Amino acid sequence: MKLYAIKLLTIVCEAPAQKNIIEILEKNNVSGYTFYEVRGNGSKGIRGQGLQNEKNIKLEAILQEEKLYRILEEIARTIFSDYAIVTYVNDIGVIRMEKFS
Amino acid sequence: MKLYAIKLLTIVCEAPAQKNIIEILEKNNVSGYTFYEVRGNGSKGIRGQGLQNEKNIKLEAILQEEKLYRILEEIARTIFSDYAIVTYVNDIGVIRMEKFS
Amino acid sequence: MKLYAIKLLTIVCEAPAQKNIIEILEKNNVSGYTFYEVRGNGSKGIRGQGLQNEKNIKLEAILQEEKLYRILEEIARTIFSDYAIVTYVNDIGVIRMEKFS
Amino acid sequence: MDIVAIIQSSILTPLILFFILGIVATRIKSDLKIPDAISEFLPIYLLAVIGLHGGLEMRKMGFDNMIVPILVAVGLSVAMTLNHYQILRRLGKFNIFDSYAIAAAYGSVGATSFSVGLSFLKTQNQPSEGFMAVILAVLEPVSLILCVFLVNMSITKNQKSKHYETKQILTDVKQVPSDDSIAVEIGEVRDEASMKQVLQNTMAGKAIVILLGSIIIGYVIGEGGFQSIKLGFEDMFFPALVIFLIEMGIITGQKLEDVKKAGKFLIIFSVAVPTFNGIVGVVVSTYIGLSIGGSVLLGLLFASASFIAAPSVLRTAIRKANPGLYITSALGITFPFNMIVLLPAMFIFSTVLHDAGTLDLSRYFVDGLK
Amino acid sequence: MDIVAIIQSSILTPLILFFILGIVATRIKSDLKIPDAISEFLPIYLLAVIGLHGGLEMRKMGFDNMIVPILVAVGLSVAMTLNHYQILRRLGKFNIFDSYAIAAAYGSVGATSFSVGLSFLKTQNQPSEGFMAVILAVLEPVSLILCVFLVNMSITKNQKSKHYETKQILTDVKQVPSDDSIAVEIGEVRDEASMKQVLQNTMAGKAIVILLGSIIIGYVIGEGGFQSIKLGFEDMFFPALVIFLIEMGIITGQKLEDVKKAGKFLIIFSVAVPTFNGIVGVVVSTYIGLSIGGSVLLGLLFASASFIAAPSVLRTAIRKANPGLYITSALGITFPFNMIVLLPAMFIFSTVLHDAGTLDLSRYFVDGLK
Amino acid sequence: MDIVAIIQSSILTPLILFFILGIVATRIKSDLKIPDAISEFLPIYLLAVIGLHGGLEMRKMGFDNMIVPILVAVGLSVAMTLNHYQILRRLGKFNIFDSYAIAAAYGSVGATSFSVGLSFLKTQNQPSEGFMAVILAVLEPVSLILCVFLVNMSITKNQKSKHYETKQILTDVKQVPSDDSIAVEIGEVRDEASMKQVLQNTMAGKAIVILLGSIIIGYVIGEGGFQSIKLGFEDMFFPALVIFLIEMGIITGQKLEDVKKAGKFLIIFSVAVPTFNGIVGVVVSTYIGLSIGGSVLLGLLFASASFIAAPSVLRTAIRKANPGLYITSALGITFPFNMIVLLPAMFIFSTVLHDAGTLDLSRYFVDGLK
Ligand SMILES: Nc1ncnc2c1ncn2[C@@H]1O[C@H](COP(=O)(O)O)[C@@H](O)[C@H]1O
Ligand SMILES: Nc1ncnc2c1ncn2[C@@H]1O[C@H](COP(=O)(O)O)[C@@H](O)[C@H]1O
Ligand SMILES: Nc1ncnc2c1ncn2[C@@H]1O[C@H](COP(=O)(O)O)[C@@H](O)[C@H]1O
Ligand code: NA
Ligand code: NA
Ligand code: NA
Repeated sequence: MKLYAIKLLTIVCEAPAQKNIIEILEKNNVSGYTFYEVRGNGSKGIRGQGLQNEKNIKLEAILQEEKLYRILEEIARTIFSDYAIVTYVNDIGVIRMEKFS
Repeated sequence: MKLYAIKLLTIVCEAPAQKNIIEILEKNNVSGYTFYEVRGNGSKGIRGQGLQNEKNIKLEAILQEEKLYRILEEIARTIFSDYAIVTYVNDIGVIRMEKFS
Repeated sequence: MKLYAIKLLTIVCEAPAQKNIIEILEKNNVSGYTFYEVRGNGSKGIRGQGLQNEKNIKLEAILQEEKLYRILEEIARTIFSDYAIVTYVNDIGVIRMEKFS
Repeated sequence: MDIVAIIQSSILTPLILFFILGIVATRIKSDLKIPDAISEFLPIYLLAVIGLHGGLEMRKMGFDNMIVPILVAVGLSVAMTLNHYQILRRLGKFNIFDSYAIAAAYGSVGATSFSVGLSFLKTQNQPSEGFMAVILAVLEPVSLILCVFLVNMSITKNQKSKHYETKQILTDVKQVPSDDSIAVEIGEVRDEASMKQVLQNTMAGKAIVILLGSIIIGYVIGEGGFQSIKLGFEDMFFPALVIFLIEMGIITGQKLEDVKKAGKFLIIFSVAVPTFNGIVGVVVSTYIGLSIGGSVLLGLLFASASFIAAPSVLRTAIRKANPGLYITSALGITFPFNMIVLLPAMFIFSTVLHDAGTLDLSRYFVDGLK
Repeated sequence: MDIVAIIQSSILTPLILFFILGIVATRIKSDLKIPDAISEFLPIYLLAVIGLHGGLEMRKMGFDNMIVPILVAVGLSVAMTLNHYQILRRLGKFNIFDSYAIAAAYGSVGATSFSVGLSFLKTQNQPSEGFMAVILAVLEPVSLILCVFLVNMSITKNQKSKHYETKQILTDVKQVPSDDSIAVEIGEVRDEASMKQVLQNTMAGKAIVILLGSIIIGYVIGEGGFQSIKLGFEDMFFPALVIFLIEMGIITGQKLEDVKKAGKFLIIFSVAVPTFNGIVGVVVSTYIGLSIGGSVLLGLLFASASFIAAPSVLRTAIRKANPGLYITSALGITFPFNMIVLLPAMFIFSTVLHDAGTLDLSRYFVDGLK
Repeated sequence: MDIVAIIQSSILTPLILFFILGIVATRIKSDLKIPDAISEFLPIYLLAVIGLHGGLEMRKMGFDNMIVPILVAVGLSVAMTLNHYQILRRLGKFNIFDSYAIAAAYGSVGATSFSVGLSFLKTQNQPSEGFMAVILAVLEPVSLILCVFLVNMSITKNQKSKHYETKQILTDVKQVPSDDSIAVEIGEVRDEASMKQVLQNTMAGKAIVILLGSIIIGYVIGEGGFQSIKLGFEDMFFPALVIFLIEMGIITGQKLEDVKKAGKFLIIFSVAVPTFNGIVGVVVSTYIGLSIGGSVLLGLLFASASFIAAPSVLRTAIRKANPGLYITSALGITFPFNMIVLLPAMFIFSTVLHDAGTLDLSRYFVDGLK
């Protein structure tokens, strides 16, 4: 059982930005993603208490390094200035590399 | 405060497979695990919108490298072919190594 | 697009300890954190089935290494003995380093 | 009896219309959604109401005359399930896993359909036998257990007798994911969840537990004890069902996209088999002496396919079957068809069978000529 | 008519008091909270009830006389929205994004306010026109779409004509986050979500879908079909509204902290503009022949600002606007002001306008002198 | 009065039977579950109903005669709490943390028990004093605050006077987790959450806020204002309680496994102490002039142990105590015992005390001889 090195991109952002981010992922042919509702605190204050719109979403996508930078760049350029958002990248190992190409 | 190197195994799978995976973890004497409901998209399509059965579960277990490969192998052999599932491994650091033996 | 190395601290603990941990994070001027409800199993048994108090919370904070050890030490000293809790640390890369200072 | 009025009163109801609203909402990409907590709670609530009323009725009526209907229902259910399998396997050319899974879903019964049936009968002022709730509880597991048993038998037989034939069974599986780098060796296919496991999961499934429990509680407390909770557990039934049908409509709307993928054969199956089963059910029920309403309900049970309880057992019990097939057809085709077409049709049919005189055909035609 | 009684009966109601309890709970840092699933479900439920009753009324009354009120309402709504923008941009010195977003939120209407208005009228035994539900549905999107259109126009114009001027628009934006290391080039600002997208999101928004859907269903089923769900979709309306207002109180309590940040101008705006719009609404409604109750409701619609439906569209449609401004002022100031002060005031005003004789002013003053 | 009928009408109720169904479901490993959002909402709803009715009653009756009962209740509650502590520490040999925590849980009161008590009295057609809701609100925090205060006192005293003795207190703790590699230095044990913190958490706890708030609102709106929400806030009380008891049954079922771990002493404590407290409560209540129903309710409050509100404060306020002990005994043993055995027993006892003539003992024995 061999593990192949690949990247995990994580994005925590306000719920209304989710659609845009998924669009960017799909435009770049990411093979899949996982997401769930979270709460948080950051430069834009406490988020996730009451109204639907003030919820946070956490999105995770396993992807090849090539796609990573393209996607990061696009997210930074089109989303960072207008929404509460944090992104980070992790080195992970997977079994089925071909699932994420 | 020293951090000890250990592995974090993450599994995202369809809800009905959760039971099988926990069985495998427990059979291999994993000391604990954490899980929560997520939504997602992958080779088996969008998951987590409506029916209970179509939800995704994300499971995380901190464990020693020895156990990791045994568990991965068993999950791959018994679960991969029948369920929507993704697994990946992370290098992490913990304080209390003895908690995860 | 350059990624800067930084740490991700993750804490899984019983819900009543959440307040104490956020206090510790804020005392150490962490720039933000993300949290969500999870279920789990560990040395203190299965958690998250029924009563509010028996839920688990997962907290994640991106922070500089300097702060990390101070915070870990304080959590270990004041929380470990009384609550169900697991903490671990991850190496991650971020774009906007200045967000987490 | 006025057929136009029946059809109108069965389709132009809050239930059906809100169901359609849910479908429309999904199709126009609305974000309308009933929160999960509510839509997970509602089936529990609906089953509790059904059970309590079943129990109350049985206390009044006794259960002397429920033995025959139950035995007949179980017998018919087994026969129909085996029939489904043959149709799917022989005519539909589905693999054994899909064949058994779809057969089981259509052999099992739907509590949501039953609820809509009760509501329909109430609008028509038609009573029904209280023990129908018991039949609902009994019929749910029968075909599930039968099919899981047969799948396991078939695998074991193949594994034992000829090793290469089992291989064929597997390659036979249409939907084996092709993206797995690890070959699944036939010898290692876990024996499709042990029968004990399946029995446990099925019998302790929440639907059966709450339904049987409520029947017993209804029986024990009687009308007197029921008074204090009547408002919540009787008068709120239809409003709650409306909410549930909005959500079912939304999910149906999502499934409609997959209907094409189900293939022409399954689409025909999803309409023809319920119709056949429903007619058989009404005829047999009438024959064994059930009331007009009871016959409609039993017909509806046979016609219905389970899209909540059964799939949640099947996904693990026959894990090599493609859930897309049985859920899509049961919820996306059969359920709306049953509610909108078959239910009023069976009611007319049942009325005719019980007493042809009540059906005012002349008036219908005279009206039609105007 | 007894003014003291009106004020009392409008403030000392379960609705207002539980709303205040929610505010108090937050202020004393209580952990009181209505679970998300419940508070997401309640607006859907409330809109379904409003819609059904609107539909039922329209079936009784016909919709002959609803055309004029709707056209007038739309016209007034557009005029008011443009007026809001001028006030905010000229007097308030807000940037164009915030100006249009706040203008849209106050131009749009609040279903929660409408619900409280219905409840108030019921307490006062005042009927209102059934088509008010239609006006609610029609008014919701009008000013949203208008403002988003104008924002896009303004950006495009600036981008085309003079390149450096658009730059000024951007630096004009007060709330551009300063912590971004990546410069946002003006040329790359995405054109604020395409109009098509916005139209789709607005018209298929859950509020409008459930409201219009329920109006149609109410119209189709009529009183007969409504009977079976009346308990849930009529009698439970006020209890459900109470629960929803607890949650709204809790959120309002959280927003109160941000009110200071909104600035003095916006605070005054949040009280003065609704008052003005409300008065205009009542006068015009009376003029075009609406009843006392109908005039109050339409006045309330004009006075209300949307804090659920509109913000969820605005956040992406005018993404450079600071949501803190329009949500805080709409929910934290305008909503409580409307409920507690403006609603009873408009009712008194509407009564006076319709028939001055009913207002027993003498009794009021005599009582006051005692 | 017919004892058999009382016992029957107290046990064979929907409430108790659905509670038992919940237990059974868990024991047979069913996946039956009330979604979290619903089971978090229900206690808020139940407390709102209790509060509103308390307020309505107080408006009718005035609160002249509530001072004595409240003072007596508080006094008794303090005495009982101290008594619990002595029993647990001396006889039970529990460490001080566990002793105080269990003492507090049993000194506090259970809103769920109170709800079941109200329902029981309604079945028996027995009224009770409206201010019992106030006593419920007052008694909840008393013993919590007392015990937390005493724990803190005890730690401070020990820390100051003799340094090595405090060490003993710590080693004295039975449940200190042994898997910690980092030694917990006694000097660093945080002073068990500052008293101010605890007072804040307790008094602003959602249970007290909603209960006191609803009492005030009920008092202010009166029967007139209550009419519009009566259906939701009165008639739906028992149905809602039934749903809540299903979930409580499910959790109780989970806790039953831990009962053995609680130890024989705690099991006996969980039955004997409520019985004693309940009897004392009924006697004293009768003595100070409460009605039959009021005496039963106050007895039940003393007998009950809090398993929702108190534990959520205790977990942080006395964090070295093992929550497994107080939750398991309060919910797993005392609650079912109180509902099934003690409540009807106290009712019979209260009836006898108030007027021995009403208890038709002869009939009971004559019936028994048949
Ligand atoms: N330092 C951090 N660590 C973890 N999550 C963060 C951090 N900063 C922000 N977040 C998350 O990202 C969301 C948006 O952050 P911000 O844009 O800083 O308001 C917050 O609501 C948090 O959920
Ligand atoms: N590339 C990916 N990155 C993150 N999560 C994924 C990815 N692919 C699949 N998943 C998750 O794993 C689940 C099952 O994947 P699949 O088996 O590909 O349908 C999906 O529903 C997602 O939640
Ligand atoms: N080995 C593990 N891997 C992942 N999560 C764990 C592990 N052990 C414990 N946890 C989580 O941490 C919580 C507290 O753990 P414990 O203090 O061991 O009871 C558990 O309820 C789990 O959610
Ligand atoms: Na069937
Ligand atoms: Na408005
Ligand atoms: Na007590």
